[in-house]
Amino acid sequence: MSRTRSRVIGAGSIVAGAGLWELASRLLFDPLFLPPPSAVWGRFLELLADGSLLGDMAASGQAYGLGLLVAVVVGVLAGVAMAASTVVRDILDPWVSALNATPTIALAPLFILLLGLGIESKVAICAIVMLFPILLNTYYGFSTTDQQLVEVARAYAATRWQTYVKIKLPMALPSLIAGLRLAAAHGLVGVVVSELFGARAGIGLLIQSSAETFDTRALFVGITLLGIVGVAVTYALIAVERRVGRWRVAQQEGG
Amino acid sequence: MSRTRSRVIGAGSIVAGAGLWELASRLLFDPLFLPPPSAVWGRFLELLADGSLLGDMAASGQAYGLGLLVAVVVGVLAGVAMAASTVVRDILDPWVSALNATPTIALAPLFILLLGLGIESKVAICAIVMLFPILLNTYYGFSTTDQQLVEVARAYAATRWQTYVKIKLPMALPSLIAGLRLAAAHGLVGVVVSELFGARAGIGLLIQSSAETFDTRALFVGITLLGIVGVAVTYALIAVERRVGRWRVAQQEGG
Amino acid sequence: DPDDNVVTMTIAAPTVTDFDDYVAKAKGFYDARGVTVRRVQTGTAAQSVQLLATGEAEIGRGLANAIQARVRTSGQLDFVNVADPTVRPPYVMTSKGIRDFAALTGTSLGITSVTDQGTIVTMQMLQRRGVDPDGVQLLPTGGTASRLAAMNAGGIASTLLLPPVSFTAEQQGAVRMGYLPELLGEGYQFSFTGIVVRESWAKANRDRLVRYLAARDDALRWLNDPANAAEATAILARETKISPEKARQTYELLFRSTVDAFAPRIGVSLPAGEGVLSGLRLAGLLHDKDSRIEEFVDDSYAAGAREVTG
Amino acid sequence: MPELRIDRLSKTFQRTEALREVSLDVADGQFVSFVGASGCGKSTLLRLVDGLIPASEGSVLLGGSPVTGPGNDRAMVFQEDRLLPWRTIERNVVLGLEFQGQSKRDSLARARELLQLTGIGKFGSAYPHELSGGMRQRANIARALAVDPDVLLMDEPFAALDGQTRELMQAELVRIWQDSRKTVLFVTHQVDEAVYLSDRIVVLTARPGRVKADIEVALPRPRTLATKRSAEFAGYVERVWSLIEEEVRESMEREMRDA
Amino acid sequence: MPELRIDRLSKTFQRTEALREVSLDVADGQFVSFVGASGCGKSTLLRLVDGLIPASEGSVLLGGSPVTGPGNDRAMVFQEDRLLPWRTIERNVVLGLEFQGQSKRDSLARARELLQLTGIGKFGSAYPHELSGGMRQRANIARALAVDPDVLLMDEPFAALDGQTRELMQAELVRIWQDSRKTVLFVTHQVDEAVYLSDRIVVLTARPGRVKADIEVALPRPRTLATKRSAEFAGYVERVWSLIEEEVRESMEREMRDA
Ligand SMILES: Nc1ncnc2c1ncn2[C@@H]1O[C@H](COP(=O)(O)OP(=O)(O)OP(=O)(O)O)[C@@H](O)[C@H]1O
Ligand SMILES: Nc1ncnc2c1ncn2[C@@H]1O[C@H](COP(=O)(O)OP(=O)(O)OP(=O)(O)O)[C@@H](O)[C@H]1O
Ligand SMILES: [Mg+2]
Ligand SMILES: [Mg+2]
Repeated sequence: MSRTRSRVIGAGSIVAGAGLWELASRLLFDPLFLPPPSAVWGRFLELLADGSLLGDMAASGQAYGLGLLVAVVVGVLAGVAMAASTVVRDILDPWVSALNATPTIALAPLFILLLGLGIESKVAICAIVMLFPILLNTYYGFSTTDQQLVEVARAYAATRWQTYVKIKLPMALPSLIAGLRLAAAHGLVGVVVSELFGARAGIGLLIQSSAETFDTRALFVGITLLGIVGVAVTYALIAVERRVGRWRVAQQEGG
Repeated sequence: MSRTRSRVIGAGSIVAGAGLWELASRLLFDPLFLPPPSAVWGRFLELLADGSLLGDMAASGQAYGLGLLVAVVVGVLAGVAMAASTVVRDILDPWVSALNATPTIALAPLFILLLGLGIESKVAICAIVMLFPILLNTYYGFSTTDQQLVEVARAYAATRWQTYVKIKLPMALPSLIAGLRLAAAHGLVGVVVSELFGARAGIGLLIQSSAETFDTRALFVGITLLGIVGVAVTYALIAVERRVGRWRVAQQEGG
Repeated sequence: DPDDNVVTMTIAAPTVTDFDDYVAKAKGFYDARGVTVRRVQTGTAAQSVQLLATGEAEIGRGLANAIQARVRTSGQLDFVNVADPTVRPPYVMTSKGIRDFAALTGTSLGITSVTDQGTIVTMQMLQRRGVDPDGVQLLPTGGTASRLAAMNAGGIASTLLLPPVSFTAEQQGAVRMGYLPELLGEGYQFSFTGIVVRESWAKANRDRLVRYLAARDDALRWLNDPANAAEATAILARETKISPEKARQTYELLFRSTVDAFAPRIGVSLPAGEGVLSGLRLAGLLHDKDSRIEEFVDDSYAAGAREVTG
Repeated sequence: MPELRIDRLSKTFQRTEALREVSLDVADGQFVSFVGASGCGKSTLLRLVDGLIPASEGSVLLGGSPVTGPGNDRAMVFQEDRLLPWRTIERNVVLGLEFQGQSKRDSLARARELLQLTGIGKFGSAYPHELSGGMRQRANIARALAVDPDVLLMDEPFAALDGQTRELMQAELVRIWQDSRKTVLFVTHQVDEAVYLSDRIVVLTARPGRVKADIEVALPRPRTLATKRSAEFAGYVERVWSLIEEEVRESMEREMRDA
Repeated sequence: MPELRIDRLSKTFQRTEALREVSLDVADGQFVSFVGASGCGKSTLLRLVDGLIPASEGSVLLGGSPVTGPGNDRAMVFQEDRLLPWRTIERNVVLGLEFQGQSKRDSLARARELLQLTGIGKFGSAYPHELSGGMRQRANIARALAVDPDVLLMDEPFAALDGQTRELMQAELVRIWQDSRKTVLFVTHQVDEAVYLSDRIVVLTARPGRVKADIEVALPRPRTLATKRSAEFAGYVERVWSLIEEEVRESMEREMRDA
């Protein structure tokens, strides 16, 4: 009952918030700076109709996806290597720790300088901001694997590869997905910021060029889209996290 | 012994990495795009000498500090309110959850339009990217306080204020500091990105204008400084976290 | 080798700034001089010189950015200015609701970006008109078309616009506060579309560059000939996709009023370079006091071109 | 010190009637134990007296004036020690005084005194997790004594301790009580504990709790460990046990009938 | 099936000498238990036989050929069940076959067979955490049987179970062993368990482990719960116990002397 009540209040809050915003921007504020939701919706339909929005979404999505791919491949390989070998770990650790604490997004201008305004620089920026959460969580995941289960694999004459794929990977998976969740959020920032600087298409470009022309309705279209994508990605990965980590929780409760 | 070995390898890795980088950029790469560490150091001294670096650091530091202040004040108040009242929680929750998953850095162009290129827009951007980690961790911290200890306070006739300050705050503190750590990292991204777009001074501007004028040595000075600040802030807050959370760990171990 | 005839040059969004290039293309001057021109569009001058640095283009523009890059890289990026087709930036100062410069204080003025050379010129203009640049909020609102949109939306009170967009602005109710060359004062020059190349490339490809500049010299001479007014107007209208009426207005402004945007012949203008240098210093973008404009310009190629064209 | 009067006290939670018309007069300095089946309302009674929850009917009067909320004339000793883990023992003991706004110096002096009294004088600057369960419970008592209450409310304070520590703590509690001469309301499940400690034992009925029996424990003081082995002692234990058993049996029968 | 020969096997870890010159011939299908003080090297011996760790001296020969690493002619049943928590019971049982690259269909069929044999046929698609400790240990045994090893190595497999489940599992193990006729090396701390299950009990000395005694258990099979109450059974238990006790006493004396 109380849960239903919370949901009702939550839904009411969103509706009321949107209503208040609509009113405020019609009556109090300059709609130039705070356009009402209805105007944002109208602009959304326009941008959808002229096809530019889909183009922007495709461009951003492509850079994001490729960046994620690079980050996953490099991050997982490096993370596994760090977990597997203390020498590799000792060598990489100072760099990884330092770079993880650095706002690597600041490398964006350098990448644009090196790689130009095309998709390459966007992919590079997305990849670098997503890399460290994935790398570190892979490393944590694989270095805290249950040695007893690894010994089971050895006892049953598993090859190294089988041990990794059938024993270590499933154990590390929840940590990997947690890393992915962090990375997904970082990556959104990465793709937007890289496009803000200069791009031929993309949600970041939409936001930036809308800002330049004071088309704040389009700017809010971009930001709202980002929010929706952010929420969707976050909750999807939380769901995966729960699913994949279910046996962990069950294990803690059950035995 | 093994720990000493790790440290030696780690230190060696940094020295070797820097050495390799120096060699590579002297022999293999165009030092224009990848300047050697020695050149970066030289440029650092120059920028230090002409005073511009200190100015940039001051500008960024000021925006960062003020943004942090705003985020802490708003975030802690809202977090406490959400923990204290289910109605407030139900009302704020959908907004906070959604905005937390949104890359709010994308609001940077809007803030620059609204507030100009001065410190106001930087502070606003820093504040908004730091707000949600602080708010959510405050909320978590205060909503998981041990009710038994809160009852102790009531039994000893504590005022509401005393209960908050002497009982709930100490219990919530480790969570708050964890939030602060996240926020600190977000804030660095915020201040740099906001300056990349346009500013009168700041490390972000240094990076951006260096990139535009191909002064990659200065660009690396900026990025390295950010890295150092990032590492320092992260480790400082980890240390505080350990110190503040010590009794928790002790409690788990001891009883 | 047919590649010996190819040059890649950067162009901006279609505005009047590339007028002589349009003419060279339309009238076949490039072909006549044996050069094939490829074009890459870039948003800002900063991006234009960036393409030169990475070798994606050979001929770029933007002396302000070139100077900064050359100074900051201690000459490693050996940018050099080889010609100044447009010596007096044909900007129109426009505003919505503001009529005199004193009233600009406290309002916002749109610029392309903080480090853009348009910004440098804007600051010089404000200073010469007795307005403290720090008292005006400079907002980065993008290129010419973006700036007009921003002004129409109400986000900025004034901005510099290039024709023909400036005429559109006036149609939409904006006030013309003056032409930049006039506002800056008699005799003031500023290398606005300064042609920039890598010195090393230029030395290695002297002949090709000279022929390229010769074609542009042909174009400038043709453009400055009042007899070609009608045809030039038509070319402009076609290339920038504007109405014949606006093209006519633009031509009037550039060649019949006092603006004198285009140089009569191809060549390096030292005063235009000085304008850039002093602007950079005013904007705090160039710290060393010793640099002289001669370090950044080389008239020998344009001189060669003038010899060819006679 | 004032007399404590519990007057037709009833408490009903949403659906549960926990206590029904409990009346009781407790003389100043008396040690009263409450025993009864689990869930019969013993903790509820103590919480009502402490003012942590409001009564549904009836009232609690201390020195003639009604209790409306927690106050420093009463102090609760909880079953779990509930010490603040981030504070030293000393600073835990001063908690009540701190809430009253007393001066730091005086409070600390008083805390040290009480730590002496409760036998953990050396551990003032230790943290709770560094102490054994018995020591923590001493600190818990010291904290309650620190506010110098008229009535000490103790809700199964030794339940979490092992047998030996428990015996020790019982003896200590008697000593402390005799030193400080507080009125004590004590809840326990151990009947021998109740007999050993109390002047008087109140047996409550199964839920809703009412007073089933009110037994004067006429064992002479000081009581020693030998007292526990006396026939008289065994008699009291026997008697209280049979009352509780009777009650449990009856209530089970009642439930069978209702179901 | 081949005979198992343990030949002057010694194992020294960095500083610890765990086993010294243990020699033993185990006939095909024999059930041998190892008992001895904690830390005497029982687990080490099993791990050496399984090939999980290399010997320092001596060798293990199975059917004449030396053991150099883990192989599917031997299978270990660990004390903790060590099932993969993210796999169903069925998919846990096929693990060894999967590592061998056997076809999925055949493996599953075999797994179901073994789950029947071990008495948890209904729980193939359950997850480990949904099963009781005894059921998990059955799955653990099924997993070992699945690879059809010649030798089953069991390291205190029932230590984590409660008394009753343990008795049940002992009876089950005997049944399964009689069905499958594997050679079994069994480590336990419970002497009665060893006597009840084994053909032969090897008592090890305190560290470094050597063979102290090698006792044939001549109790007739099938053994029932009644066997456990026979005087003969008690005699074996007594005898093994006194050997262990003697060893513990001696080793303590030795240590006292050394210290
Ligand atoms: N806050 C509450 N809300 C609802 N019901 C409550 C509350 N507190 C106690 N109760 C109910 O009141 C009854 C009496 O509870 P109380 O804790 O006083 O019993 P008790 O005698 O202390 O039991 P025990 O010996 O187990 O500690 C129980 O049925 C309990 O569930
Ligand atoms: N990997 C290892 N590294 C170092 N020492 C080890 C290792 N494994 C076992 N030991 C040591 O070897 C000795 C024998 O160990 P083992 O585990 O075989 O004893 P156990 O008889 O199985 O004891 P328990 O009955 O307690 O299981 C012990 O002293 C142990 O500490
Ligand atoms: Mg109770
Ligand atoms: Mg063992």
